[in-house]
Amino acid sequence: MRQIRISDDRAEPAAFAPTVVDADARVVANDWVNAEYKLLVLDAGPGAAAARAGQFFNIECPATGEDQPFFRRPMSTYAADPATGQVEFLYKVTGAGTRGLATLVSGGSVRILGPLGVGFSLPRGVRSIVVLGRGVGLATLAPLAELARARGVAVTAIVSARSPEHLLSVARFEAAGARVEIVLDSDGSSAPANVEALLRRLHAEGRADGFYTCGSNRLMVLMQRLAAELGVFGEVAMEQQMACGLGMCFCCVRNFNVGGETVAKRVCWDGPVFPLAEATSW
Amino acid sequence: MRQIRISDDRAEPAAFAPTVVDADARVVANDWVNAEYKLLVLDAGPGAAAARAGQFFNIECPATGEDQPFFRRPMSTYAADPATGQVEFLYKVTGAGTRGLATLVSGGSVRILGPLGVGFSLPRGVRSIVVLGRGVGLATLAPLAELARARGVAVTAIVSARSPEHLLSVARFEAAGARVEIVLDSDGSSAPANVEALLRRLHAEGRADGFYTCGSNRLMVLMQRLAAELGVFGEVAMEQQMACGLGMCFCCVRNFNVGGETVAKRVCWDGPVFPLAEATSW
Amino acid sequence: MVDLATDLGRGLVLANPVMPASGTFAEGLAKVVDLNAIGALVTKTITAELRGGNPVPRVSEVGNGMLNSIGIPSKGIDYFLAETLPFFRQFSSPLIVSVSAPSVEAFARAAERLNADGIAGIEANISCPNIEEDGKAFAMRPSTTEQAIAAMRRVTDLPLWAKLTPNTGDIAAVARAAEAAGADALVVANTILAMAIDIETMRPTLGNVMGGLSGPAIKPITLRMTYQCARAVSIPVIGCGGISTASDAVEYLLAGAGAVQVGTATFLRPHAMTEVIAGIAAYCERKGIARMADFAGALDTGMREPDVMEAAQ
Amino acid sequence: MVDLATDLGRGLVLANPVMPASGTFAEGLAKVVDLNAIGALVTKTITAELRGGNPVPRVSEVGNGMLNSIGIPSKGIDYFLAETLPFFRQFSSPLIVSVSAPSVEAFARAAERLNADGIAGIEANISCPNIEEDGKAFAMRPSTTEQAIAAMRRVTDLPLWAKLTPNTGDIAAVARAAEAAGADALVVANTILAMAIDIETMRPTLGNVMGGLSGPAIKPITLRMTYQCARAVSIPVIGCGGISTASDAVEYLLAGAGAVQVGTATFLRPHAMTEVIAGIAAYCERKGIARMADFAGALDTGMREPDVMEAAQ
Ligand SMILES: Cc1cc2nc3c(=O)[nH]c(=O)nc-3n(C[C@H](O)[C@H](O)[C@H](O)COP(=O)(O)OP(=O)(O)OC[C@H]3O[C@@H](n4cnc5c(N)ncnc54)[C@H](O)[C@@H]3O)c2cc1C
Ligand SMILES: Cc1cc2nc3c(=O)[nH]c(=O)nc-3n(C[C@H](O)[C@H](O)[C@H](O)COP(=O)(O)OP(=O)(O)OC[C@H]3O[C@@H](n4cnc5c(N)ncnc54)[C@H](O)[C@@H]3O)c2cc1C
Ligand SMILES: Cc1cc2nc3c(=O)[nH]c(=O)nc-3n(C[C@H](O)[C@H](O)[C@H](O)COP(=O)(O)O)c2cc1C
Ligand SMILES: Cc1cc2nc3c(=O)[nH]c(=O)nc-3n(C[C@H](O)[C@H](O)[C@H](O)COP(=O)(O)O)c2cc1C
Ligand code: FES
Ligand code: FES
Repeated sequence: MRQIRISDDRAEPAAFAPTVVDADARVVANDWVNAEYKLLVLDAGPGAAAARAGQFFNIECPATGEDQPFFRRPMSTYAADPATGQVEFLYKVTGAGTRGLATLVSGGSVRILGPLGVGFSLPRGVRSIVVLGRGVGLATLAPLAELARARGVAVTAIVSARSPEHLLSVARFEAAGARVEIVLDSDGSSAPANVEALLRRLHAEGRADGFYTCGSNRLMVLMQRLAAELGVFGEVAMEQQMACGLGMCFCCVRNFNVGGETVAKRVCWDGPVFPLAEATSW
Repeated sequence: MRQIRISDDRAEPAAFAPTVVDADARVVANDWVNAEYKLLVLDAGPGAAAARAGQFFNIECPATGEDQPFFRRPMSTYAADPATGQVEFLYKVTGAGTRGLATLVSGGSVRILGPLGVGFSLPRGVRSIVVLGRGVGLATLAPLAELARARGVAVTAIVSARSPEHLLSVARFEAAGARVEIVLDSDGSSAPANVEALLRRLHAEGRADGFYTCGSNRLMVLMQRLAAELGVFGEVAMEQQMACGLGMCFCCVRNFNVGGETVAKRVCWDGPVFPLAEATSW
Repeated sequence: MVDLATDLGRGLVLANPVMPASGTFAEGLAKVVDLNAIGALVTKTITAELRGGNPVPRVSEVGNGMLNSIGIPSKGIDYFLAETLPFFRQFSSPLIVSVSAPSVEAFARAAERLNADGIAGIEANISCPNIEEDGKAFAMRPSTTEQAIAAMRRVTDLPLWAKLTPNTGDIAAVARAAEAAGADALVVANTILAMAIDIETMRPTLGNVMGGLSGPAIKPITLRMTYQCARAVSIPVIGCGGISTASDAVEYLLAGAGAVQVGTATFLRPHAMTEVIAGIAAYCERKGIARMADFAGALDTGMREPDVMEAAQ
Repeated sequence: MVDLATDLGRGLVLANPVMPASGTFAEGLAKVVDLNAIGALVTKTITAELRGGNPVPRVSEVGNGMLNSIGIPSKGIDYFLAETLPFFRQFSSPLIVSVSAPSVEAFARAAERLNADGIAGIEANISCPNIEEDGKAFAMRPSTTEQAIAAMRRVTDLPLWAKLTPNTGDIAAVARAAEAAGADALVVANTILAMAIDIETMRPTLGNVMGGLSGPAIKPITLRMTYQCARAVSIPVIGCGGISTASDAVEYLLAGAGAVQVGTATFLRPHAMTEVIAGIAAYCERKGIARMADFAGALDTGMREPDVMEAAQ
């Protein structure tokens, strides 16, 4: 019979040091930023605040009389400051989970798990990037602008929205030193042809050797085509319904095109940031 | 084939008039009366406030973060005033349901169903009664004192408690014109022998031609024995776990001794008030 | 105006598809709810003979549901015909009598006695033990289901429903057996055998140790069974299990049910049935569903045949 | 100090009775929780061959539980031995490999290949379809259970556990068959086949239409099955289904389980297993339970034999 090890046998139990934090965070603020979005600021401690751009947290959303969200909800790190230990999330109040989140009040607490997943990369040769996003996707891209600034990389942020009232994160990008280009549905400037022209111009001006996007399939497809054509490095942050956020349940798979082959990858574990070239339309 | 009636066939649909109210009641107050008991005052409307002494309501207890009471909880009518439409409940905060009830705040609302069940009777020949209760049982007996007063029947209330701090409803009985006798565990006066002596004395003085009890098996057994020996009319209000409160689920049965035969009866439907002679020890 | 009338076979057309589940309804509800507004009335299961019930505690709360081990206390068919039936004849809604028996023979004898005025149909509660088959419930196996239903079919022209148990490995096979034996409709399903333990007292929470789980907790399971049965047979299926809201009921109608039964929810909210009726009507208005038959085929399973095998690891 | 060590047969003694349920645990948890503190580690089910999984959405929320139709995506045994096994060998907790196969023969071949260093036991996920028997899951019937387990038993000396499905009418009979075939322990149980429908889109919430229900909603059902199996066999039963807290775990231990598996709860609270371990220890202290064996016979069923027949009306 084989030798069977039991837990007590181990010689010297090295102290366990988690690299992902599972803890109650204190709510510093949870205020509306416009009619649909709220900004949640948490006192989460240095481990959580070490989150890098593109990483996310899996958040336990409070149950209310009406809503009993069973799963946690993944939320991109909108900001994380290791100095203060604060982590921020920008979220759109949509369904059971986010309605629950919206009930948090400052001084209260919320259970978070993170940082999770693989964030954005800024390869050495990339000197100026374009981030292109819409809605909640901007929450994911905003920290990338700051990361780029810290590395001396120039940023153009193309911020897309339905109309001026729906604009998000413009001040945030500006504060990070990004040049902001606003495109709107209301004046037609967000039309694919227009965004394509804008991207081509930026590339021609030498202001686009990295493409980053999140939040819109249409914009992802556009950027993917241009990146391939122009030979630009690119990444996309993907979403998929999640349960564990830790690569355990295999519910969050998407198909990716890896060298011509279709490969299913877990968005929470292999991503949420993927090479732009590998993404398939959703 | 038989003729089958469907709902649309009926000739003249008489307007439906419920005799049991299923409604949201407004919370007027929900305050602690001592360290363990709270008094819930509801604005419940005239239908509910028509509740008679010994009847009860089935109350939806709010879910909280910790407690998810699934069933409603039956609560005796502690007071009901058709003039104001107010109904009151006196409850001991014990488990999931009553902890939930305890979170109600004035101005809020709570779903109630009632009045339910068969209340106390005061047969014509009964001119002076003794009510004997302890703890939550006193909530059930208090309205009987007022009913008796309204009918010109004299009342002696024997109020039993662990110690003076645990006394409940004394003022209420006094206000209803009852003579109050206090018996306590702390000074030994609540001992069965002592209570028996007291009951015998009251009977000898002609102040006990009706015995009523609720809330203690020991006191019920004592009163039952004396009632049989002395030929005194008696009733007892029983408790049993309930789900529907309407005689539908058959979960609340107890065995009764009906003329020497053991008969299972539903406490919510056949009671909660039963002839004292029929009760069996619980 | 949405037409909620539903045809449950053998001439029985209900004004709307909502009725109580057996054992969760009795005379008392008439004090609270207008019973004429309910699609049909279904009695607590009765037996030919007098029966007591189980020891208390007979119910307990579990997360999002309840356990019960009421058993089938019954005052017998004579009492039912003399006392209970006249009460329900006051109401215009058709009365369905749930009946149970310990043998095939006894099921037939009981059904025969229910050929009485004011009884619109029979629901055979075959989730009860068959004393001739080692106490296994009839509805656990296709063969015993077929025997019980066929024996009743021979003696009654009334609409005859078979109420199936979820405590079986292949409910579609049982459903087909009931159909083959002449059932006019199926009720899917009864409670799921379950238990809970009070860790402080170290005792089961029910006096009978085990009991039936009902309420919202079982809905995904009984909904799945309703879907499987509706695909397996061509007689109407009446969905039952965890229905508390109109949304729950609509899930069942989309899964293929021709009507639904509301059980446990009535204990918590006595108006659950009338609220469900109103809510189904509102849903139909909103979705442009003009009549109950429009629910058939409305479910979009995405072209895929479900892969049942893979489904439950 | 409470001694939580539990003997699961064939020399496998765990330091404590808590482990993950297959498919709810993977390498990622090592970033959050000290895996050396867990009684045993159980892998996601692997198959000999490469397999994809089911279409998305693969999970959905239901009241007090979840549905999943992940399927069994697997990179195959070769990949497992080369990549996954070395990762888990870092930890002192015994590693149990969950394995599945489409035929009796294939089960045996797979078990043979798992005679590898660092593998402390095999959990046979026999809730999967048997292609030789019309796609019915092995664990739905005693006969096919017996065949699969016996074939594996012939080729391995490792502790061999049979993981049963709740989607069967008589789980005690299946349990006895697994014991007779040589299983060292039983895991009771897998997920319950279920479904949910989004009434707005009129589509099932899962891409695969049906899926397995897990989480608190199923606890009363799988606890009952654990109780039935523990009474039916004399090998250890490992309880599984809806365990989120130490109190849930203690219910299973009182029902006769020798150990428990925590599944869905780990998705919601990654520290669920370590919290359950601490909570069981605290309960034992409080109740004067000195060792795991003291749980045997602690359940007080009140002298009564449970009346299963009456139970689930
Ligand atoms: C990596 C990642 C990062 C995210 N970051 C943000 C963010 O910064 N801000 C934000 O507002 N939202 C973000 N989302 C989406 C977020 O997780 C919620 O799913 C979404 O806010 C709606 O949840 P709900 O509970 O309100 O809706 P519900 O309708 O209750 O959701 C039902 C189920 O569908 C899932 N779901 C619904 N929408 C999405 C979606 N777009 N992506 C994935 N699953 C979904 C939910 O998680 C839940 O399981 C992110 C998702 C992922 C995967
Ligand atoms: C007719 C009737 C009248 C009642 N009147 C009052 C009253 O005026 N004031 C008051 O405080 N309590 C009263 N009770 C008891 C009350 O219904 C609650 O059961 C009790 O307060 C404890 O409930 P809980 O939810 O806090 O406890 P939990 O521990 O959560 O109760 C668990 C389950 O056990 C049942 N249960 C627990 N204790 C009792 C009990 N003594 N009788 C019946 N079921 C019980 C609960 O209803 C529930 O189903 C009455 C009971 C009955 C049957
Ligand atoms: C207290 C109680 C008693 C029941 N009695 C019966 C019965 O006598 N006959 C029967 O066929 N089903 C009986 N049932 C089962 C219900 O009819 C129904 O099938 C089950 O509860 C599932 O529906 P629900 O979740 O809506 O309650 C009973 C259920 C409960 C909760
Ligand atoms: C997402 C998910 C994936 C699962 N995958 C498997 C699996 O691969 N093999 C297996 O035997 N059981 C699998 N199961 C079933 C669990 O191991 C467990 O039996 C079930 O979830 C009940 O336990 P719980 O309520 O604690 O989750 C899976 C369950 C879930 C939720
Ligand atoms: S969310 Fe569980 S594997 Fe990605
Ligand atoms: S509580 Fe349902 S019958 Fe009494």
